[in-house]
Amino acid sequence: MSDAESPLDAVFAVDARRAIEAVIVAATEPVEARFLAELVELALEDVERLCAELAAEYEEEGRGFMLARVAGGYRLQTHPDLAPYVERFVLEGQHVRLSGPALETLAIVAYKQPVSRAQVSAIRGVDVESTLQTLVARGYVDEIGRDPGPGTAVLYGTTTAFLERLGLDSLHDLPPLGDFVPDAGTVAALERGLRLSDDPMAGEHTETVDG
Amino acid sequence: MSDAESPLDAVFAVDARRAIEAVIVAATEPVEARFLAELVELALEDVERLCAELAAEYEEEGRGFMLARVAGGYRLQTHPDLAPYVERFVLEGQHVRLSGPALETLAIVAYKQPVSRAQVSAIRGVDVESTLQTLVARGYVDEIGRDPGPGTAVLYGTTTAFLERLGLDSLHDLPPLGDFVPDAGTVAALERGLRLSDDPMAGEHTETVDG
Amino acid sequence: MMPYEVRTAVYEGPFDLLLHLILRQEVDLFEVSLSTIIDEYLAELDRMESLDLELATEFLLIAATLVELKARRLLPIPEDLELDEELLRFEERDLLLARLLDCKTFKDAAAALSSLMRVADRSLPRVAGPEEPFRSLVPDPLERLRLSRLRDAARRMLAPKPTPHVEADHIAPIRASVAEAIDVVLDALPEARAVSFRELTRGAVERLDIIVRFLAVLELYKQGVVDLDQPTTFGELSVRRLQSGELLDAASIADWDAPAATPAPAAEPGR
Repeated sequence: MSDAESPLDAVFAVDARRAIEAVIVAATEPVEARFLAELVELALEDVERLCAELAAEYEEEGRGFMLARVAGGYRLQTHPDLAPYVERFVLEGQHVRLSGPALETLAIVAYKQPVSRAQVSAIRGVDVESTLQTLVARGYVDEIGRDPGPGTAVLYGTTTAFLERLGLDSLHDLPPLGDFVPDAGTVAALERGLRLSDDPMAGEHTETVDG
Repeated sequence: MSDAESPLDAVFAVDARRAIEAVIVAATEPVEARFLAELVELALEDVERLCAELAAEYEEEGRGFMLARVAGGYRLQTHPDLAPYVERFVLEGQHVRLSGPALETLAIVAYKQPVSRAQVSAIRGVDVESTLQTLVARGYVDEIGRDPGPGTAVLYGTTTAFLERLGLDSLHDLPPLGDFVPDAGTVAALERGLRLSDDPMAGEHTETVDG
Repeated sequence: MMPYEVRTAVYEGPFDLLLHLILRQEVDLFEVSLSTIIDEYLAELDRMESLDLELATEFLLIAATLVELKARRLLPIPEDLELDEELLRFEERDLLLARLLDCKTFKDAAAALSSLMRVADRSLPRVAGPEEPFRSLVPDPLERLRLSRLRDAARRMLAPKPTPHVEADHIAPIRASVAEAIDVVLDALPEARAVSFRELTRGAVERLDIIVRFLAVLELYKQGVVDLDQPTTFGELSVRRLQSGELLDAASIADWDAPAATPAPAAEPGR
């Protein structure tokens, strides 16, 4: 029995190793061994052994990255030897402009707060969930309340950090939008016109903003 | 002299390879070869060779990740084989499928850029304003200039995000539009469909269209 | 967006494929009832909770093309066409052909883009970014953000959007009236002798006039004022007067010239 199982096990192990590598490359947070075990359908200790093997391989091959065990999970990170390169890259090489979608979403939240995700999505014309999450993660935007209406949607607004980084004392210091900006009623009608077919609550949210 | 340099070169190369690996692990978007070259103080072609070597190594070793050349830069990404394992890491909204009209509009912009909304509308046969806005909101299309002629229409083109979404290095990697132009047989069938073929001149016209 | 599906006696499936099949002559346009398709579509529009503009415009475009194709095939080809007119026919045909070819080219290109996306979807890029302590070194994009850029983005997003509308440039405006054509036809029809349709349209310069006169003849036939005879397909159509035509149903004629009743979609675009 065990003879027959060995080659199969080996095949599984190769696949599992590759799957673990892929998942760790894709993950933005340390991945728990338990989660990996579930994913590749192996015992916890097998996964831990595979991860230890991978970490040793990277070190032996002199890779510029390493598999580190942090905060109860595994993550891929840069090798400490190369800190000077990474530091320079981070300071100079990364684009520091907000992406178009992020800027637009931030602008809507800044000028229309408190505002629900559905309302921002309606104005942008696409679902803004991941963009909003990025802005929350950056600390520019936060949940500032709940819609009192049905559905009690989370309402978002900008943070103190947002004001500080822009060098503003308060939201009143945001540059005025100008005359053409439609009143709340028009915006609401516009949002209704923009079809929120995936969000049956959209109509209600809109009305809450009117009131 | 050259004897003395060789081992040093080798050391540099090892360091450069490791530095490239570290930077690519730390990056959140494709890293341009030009920037890598500056960072590791090597010529562009050396960096490109090193990256090609790394990519080949990962493939040979059967790693779960790969070094891909996308949108004019290098990025670490999961191996397509392992899609079933990494699917649950896909951020919501990231892989939203585009509607048929949106895809067709995107194709027209991709192949005809820089192109005005009116030109895209003329090809699609319907007004593409809302479709274009959706593509702009998704970040695949952007205003890239103004028509110098009268009216100074906004001209649209595809973005880096478009290339990243398609996994292409540059627009040159798009399949040539000529591949999709209907062949003579289809043209003839269409003409028959338009039923002027019993006209004596129909034959000549077929040739005109082909030519 | 779900493609709109049609059901007819000879074809069942996505509407845009119908056009494709007709052009490839796998479905005979004569066998397809356009009015049935359009009636069903209008009913479908009523059922829809909100008007899907993209769907509506796609439908209009294809429906207009089908009507154009069917009209072309129904019209007899005159033998004594002026050269100018014949060239014009080719020019129009080539324009339509070019439009269809463009449509097909970019439909196929879109399919290729879509499959590239599907392939790319199988790989996930690394987006985790640098770990601590490098993470805190990443410059904050807000610190370099000019307030005017934020304001401009808000202006762009919050400015009133132009009212969406359906482009109908490709549909010829109706410049001729069936009611007037009925008068012309009745004037031209003697009491007893049958007259060919060709004769009835002798004075007509534009094709639209011919079409409208054809519709007028159909209306007169419906009301029992004339009788029609066409021994062979595309053969000579003869029109014979049965009665004076003084008791015409005016409402039925007015239907032809009234602006098409627009379906009332639930979602009125905001103004």
